[in-house]
Amino acid sequence: MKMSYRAAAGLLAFVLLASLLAPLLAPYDPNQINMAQRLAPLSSVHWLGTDTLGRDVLSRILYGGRVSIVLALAVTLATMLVGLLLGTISGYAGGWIDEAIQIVVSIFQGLPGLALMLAIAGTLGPGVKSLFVALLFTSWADFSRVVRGEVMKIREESYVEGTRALGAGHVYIIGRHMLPNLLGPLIVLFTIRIGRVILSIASLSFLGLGLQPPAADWGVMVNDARPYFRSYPHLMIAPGLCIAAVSLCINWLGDGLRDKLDTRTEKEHSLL
Amino acid sequence: MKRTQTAKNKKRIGVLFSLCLLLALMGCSAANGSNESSGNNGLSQQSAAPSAAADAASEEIVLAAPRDLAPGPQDAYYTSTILYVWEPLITASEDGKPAPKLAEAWEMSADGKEWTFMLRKGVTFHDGAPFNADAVLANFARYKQVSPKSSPFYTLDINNSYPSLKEAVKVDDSTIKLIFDNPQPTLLYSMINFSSPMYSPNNFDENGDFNGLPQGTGPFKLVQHEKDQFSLLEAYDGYYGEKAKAQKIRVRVIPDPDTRLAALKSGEILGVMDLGAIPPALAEELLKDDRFAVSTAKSTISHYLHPNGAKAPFNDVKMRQALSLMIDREQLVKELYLGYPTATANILNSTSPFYKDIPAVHHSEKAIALAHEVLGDSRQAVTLIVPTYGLDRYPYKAQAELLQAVLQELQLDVTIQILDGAAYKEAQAQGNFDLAMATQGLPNGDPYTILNNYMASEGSSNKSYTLGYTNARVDELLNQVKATLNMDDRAAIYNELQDIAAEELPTIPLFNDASLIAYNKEITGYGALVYGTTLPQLERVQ
Amino acid sequence: MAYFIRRLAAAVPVLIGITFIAFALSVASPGDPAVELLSMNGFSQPTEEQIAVKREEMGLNDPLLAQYGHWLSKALQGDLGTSYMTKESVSGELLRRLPATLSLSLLAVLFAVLLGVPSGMLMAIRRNRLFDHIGRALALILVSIPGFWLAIMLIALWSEKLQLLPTSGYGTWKHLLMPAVVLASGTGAILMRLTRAALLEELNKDYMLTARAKGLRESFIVLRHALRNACIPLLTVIGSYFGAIVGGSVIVEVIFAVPGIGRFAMDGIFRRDYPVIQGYVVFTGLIYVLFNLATDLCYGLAHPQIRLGGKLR
Amino acid sequence: MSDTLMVIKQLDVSFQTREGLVQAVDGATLELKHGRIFGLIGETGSGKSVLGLSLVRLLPAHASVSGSLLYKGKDLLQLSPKEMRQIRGREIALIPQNPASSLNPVMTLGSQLREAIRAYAGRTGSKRLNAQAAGLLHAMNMPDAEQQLRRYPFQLSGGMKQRVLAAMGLAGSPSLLIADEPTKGLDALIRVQVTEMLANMARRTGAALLLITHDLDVARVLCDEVGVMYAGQIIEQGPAKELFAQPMHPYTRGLIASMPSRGMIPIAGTAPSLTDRPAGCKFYDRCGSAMPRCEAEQPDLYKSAHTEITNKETEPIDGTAKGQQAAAKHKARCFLYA
Repeated sequence: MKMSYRAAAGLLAFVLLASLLAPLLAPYDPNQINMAQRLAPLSSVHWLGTDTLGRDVLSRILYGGRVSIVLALAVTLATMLVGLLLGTISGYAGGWIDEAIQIVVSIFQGLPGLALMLAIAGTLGPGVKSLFVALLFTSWADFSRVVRGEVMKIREESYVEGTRALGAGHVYIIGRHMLPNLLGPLIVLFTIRIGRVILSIASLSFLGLGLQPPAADWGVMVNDARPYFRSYPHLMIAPGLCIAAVSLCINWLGDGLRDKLDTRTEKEHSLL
Repeated sequence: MKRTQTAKNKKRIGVLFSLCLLLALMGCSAANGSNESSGNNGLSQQSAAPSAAADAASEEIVLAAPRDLAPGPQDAYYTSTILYVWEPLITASEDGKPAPKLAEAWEMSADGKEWTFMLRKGVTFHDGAPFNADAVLANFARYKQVSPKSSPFYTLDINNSYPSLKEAVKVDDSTIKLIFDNPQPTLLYSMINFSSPMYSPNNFDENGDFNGLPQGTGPFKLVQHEKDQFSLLEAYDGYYGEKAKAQKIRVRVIPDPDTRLAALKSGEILGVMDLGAIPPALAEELLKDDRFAVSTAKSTISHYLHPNGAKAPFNDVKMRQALSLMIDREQLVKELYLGYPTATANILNSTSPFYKDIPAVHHSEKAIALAHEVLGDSRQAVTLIVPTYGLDRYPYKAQAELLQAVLQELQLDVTIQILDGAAYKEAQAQGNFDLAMATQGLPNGDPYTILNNYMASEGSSNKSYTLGYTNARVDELLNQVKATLNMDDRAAIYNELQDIAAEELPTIPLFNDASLIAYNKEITGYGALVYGTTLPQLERVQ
Repeated sequence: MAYFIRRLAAAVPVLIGITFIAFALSVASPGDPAVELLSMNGFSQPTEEQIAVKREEMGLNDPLLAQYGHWLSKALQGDLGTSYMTKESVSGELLRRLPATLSLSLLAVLFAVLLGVPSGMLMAIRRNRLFDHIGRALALILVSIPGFWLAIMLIALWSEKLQLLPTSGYGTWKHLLMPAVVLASGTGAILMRLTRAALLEELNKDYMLTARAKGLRESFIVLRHALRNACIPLLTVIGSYFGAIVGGSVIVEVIFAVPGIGRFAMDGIFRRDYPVIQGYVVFTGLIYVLFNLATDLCYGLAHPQIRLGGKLR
Repeated sequence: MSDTLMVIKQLDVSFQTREGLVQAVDGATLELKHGRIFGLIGETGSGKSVLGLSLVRLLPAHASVSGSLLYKGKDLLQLSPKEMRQIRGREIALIPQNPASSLNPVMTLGSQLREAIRAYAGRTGSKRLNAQAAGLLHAMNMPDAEQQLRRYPFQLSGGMKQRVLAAMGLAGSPSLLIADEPTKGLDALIRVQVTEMLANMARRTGAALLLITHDLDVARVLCDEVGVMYAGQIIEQGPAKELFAQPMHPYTRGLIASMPSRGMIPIAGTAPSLTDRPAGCKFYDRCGSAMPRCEAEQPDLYKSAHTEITNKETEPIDGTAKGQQAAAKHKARCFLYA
């Protein structure tokens, strides 16, 4: 087991490093169009061939990784922070505050995501910013539900009640007892979410959310390769494998971290 | 114990199911690989395909379209004209000129205010009602009642197609007369197809909507319709002309282009139709399998690059000229559209009989010089907006990326913004863009509407797309053409307008689209037309 | 009972909130329904006057709250209005399309349960053995696969190659198989993990030791004791994912040409057809609320403590 | 020796954990006899529950067990899982600790009891099953036994649950009953009731009872023989009265001194970690009478010096040879008696 975690970490580190060093490693400018070299097969010149505009696929994958990973990290982190904040307040405060927040959560869970995202893209203009906000708006509710459940469970534990009896402040209790206990589940949630986010970024770029061409992340590359997958499967397979590999590694590490940090509540994590 | 037994079964099912999924996944990657290695595994499939398809479809031919070609009884037309269910008084010939359909002949009075139409005799509607002057008048009464009525195909608007119509009169059983307040020299053009549809007078309810399936005079009857699923056509035995060759044709709705391709390859459908029937990249893919063929014709759709002429840099005509010179239209058409469309520098679609051939000039050095003249040494950031609906039918994303790369040489740093249709229109209307990738369909052969919309200072497209184009001479010409009855004189004015447009570029024309369809070679007689297909000639290969 | 009445009452502000926000979002989105209506044929360009007249006619110039109030008062009388574009009754159209979406979603949930629960159980029983590792990897892969990709691959295999299933359409159970599998894949993977986790948690509980000490067969113990307890959290998830499946079926409906409410809603959203958007939101909102209630009910049935009126924990 | 039911020899149990190898039971040797109660006492974590579970082979999968468990002449460790399953419930029954969580919360008491009966009785009519189940509860002094069958665990008090669990354990008329801390979490009054009931049941049916407890009073009053566990080892073992009257091992002495009735004097220091156990006497660090050899050398079990005396003392009470035999067995793992 330990070996497999190490392998996963190694692979992930390799991908991250390769993406970070993209400017040094990429053999070509990722956006350099070469109409004479359209849809070239794998060769020693273009290791992973070229796409429909003759751009080098390997270079685009290297650069795409930066966008995919950084964006996915940022979006997931932000979603978690919001979910954590509202979930903690909701679970800790209870009473009418909890009920009010829960109604808002239900509303956001019940709203069709597409309408929400289009409205956001429209008001903020297309681009990474609106993508960020849109993903935040559509996914914080699930997170906060999980956090709330977790907090309510911890709140009932005897040691928390004991601290409260000793006259500790709310901030102290939350900071000292809740957050450290939430860390385990949160790390796990985080790792599970990232793979999904990479995929949603891809599907959203078609609504004018997120990355605008020619910038491409892996998900966008998979989408763009759709009409060509029968004759040029490598265009879809290469970025697809990258997504699968990264999300597999992250999830595997998440499983490992969970075993380390948190043994009680595996079931909530698999919810997300 | 019973319980444990069922439990075991349950487990077995679970294992089986996960195995199936795994197999599917592996099988797919295998399918992928084999396709790559052998381009035409068509031979092996050919033997299998007929056995699967033959029994069910021995008389029914199944086609597919990306959208429902029969929006239903609330629609102005119920079905698109390309299903050949209803027919108009006037249709268009292949060169875009008005041609007889249910009206066999016509006559314009000298002042252009009275038009007499001689109707085809011996025609009956699908419901058995005779087609005659009374039926035509009933249809005109409906036009009046429901105008303007929207439809995904056209807007039925009597005030637009028959401006200043005073009345429609029956002369005798097979002759009617339309009387106008003002001269209508181009009436025939505006009556083409969607402006003069004829249905049985018993086909309407009190609101002018259809009271059941449409009862037209066409070679096909619509016998069954499931919204967003299929339309079932049956040959009309009582058709006055050459009867449809296929007894039954089912037109299915398959919105996704990949699925349509798969359905073609599996033999489930034998052909595709309608706009965007098969995107060029998929047509190339399909043709690798020699069971299939494509057919093309000119299309009424033109592709443009709309500049925002209300602000710098494209308020400067030199900059627009630089754009036009810089873009290698031939390359664009050849590489991204597989050569089916035709590059053009003319604002007017080539299906118009008034179309003047203006060759596209590609001259990078000149373009760069012009841009430098306008921008000096500075670079300019510009925004190119792309509508999402363009991405489904056309390789618009690649086209945008290509333009972005090309325009770099004109000292333009292009930012691409993909916007959904409605947002795109709003950005255009508010001028929140510099360049917009756009398409425009030609409603009928007479170019007045399109030229007026784009080039008149107060033209609706000019305004709503923020083209910012004004030219006093153009306004004068457009006024003049309205009063010109002689077709040759009109043609001369249209020619001048086309020349002005090519010179001053209110918008930058890129190419005339091609109408592209694909079919299985098991059927024959199926070809693309400017608008629609040769559906009545379609039949199974014997 | 009082519990359910309270839950039902809590659903009212949620539904009103959902519809109001959906309405406000529609109005806030760039684009104008009047323009969309007048230019729906793709080539006419309406003039500013025409647009102004149409807007007035459609009541789009009224204040937002007035428009919403108008809609709400009609909706409360059961009238969801007519589509701007097709002029057809929104509720009629939604009801006509509902069977397609519901049958698809129900089949998808069934598949997800059939995939997720038994394999999750086996994974828990064979924890850290080969089956467990394969299962976990499979679940991860299923979660990471884009739905459209799975759809294309399934069509390529089952329709193009083997010609056993129709590529698309609606009508027979065969038509529903592939879209349901695509919809089920993600949820099934999640259920796999969840069942495994829930069952593992139960397997470690003290009552399992009691049962084992009785000398009962292990498989019997797992099914009769552990699974029954593990079902309780599973029910909640299956319920809430049903809502997600109904809402998330748009892409699948397009690829497989299923005439469901997702496609209708997407057209409505793209054309700014407010009555259609609102109608869709009411429908999905209702489904969401009803299914949450239904799972609460099941939860109560599975949990004697709630059924018999006791308090939880 | 005909009354010997089970002989446990050199039982070792260890767990592989992330922190290393945990030696939970180390060389435990003891004998269980028909109709007699053996008490296993010790602090939490001393390995007594693990020892109990290992007798029915219900330890988690990652435990490794060695030694021999001779039950009626068969070594349980050599049995197939299926054979072992047939032993459980009808030969050896376990009454688990934590009555609060040891009943399935979503099943009625009746169905849980019926299950236990069916496991040894095979198929019988549901009426007879119900009657038997009710009878079992009745024997445990449960009021309204019939009604109780339809109730769920959350509707019962802790003491009632414990009785249900005991009823389940006795359902198969086992020859050996292992009661793992049956009084844990119960209040004092019920504690006495429950344990007395168990002891009576054992005496009545002639079954052996292994009573695992940290409650020294219970052990002193009820048990015939007592073993004291510390850090996985049985460090002292002998007849209950003698062991409490004259504890040999310094740890036992400390343990007795820490009883509430003896002044509650706690033993200084903490028990060694099970992963990193000292090489010599496990109690060395905390022992007041430690000698140098205690640190490095592991003491064996040594017989008590006053065996003869105690023998005489116990004879009149017991009136049989059993007392003599048992007394001969009072021994401790300490060099003081070497």
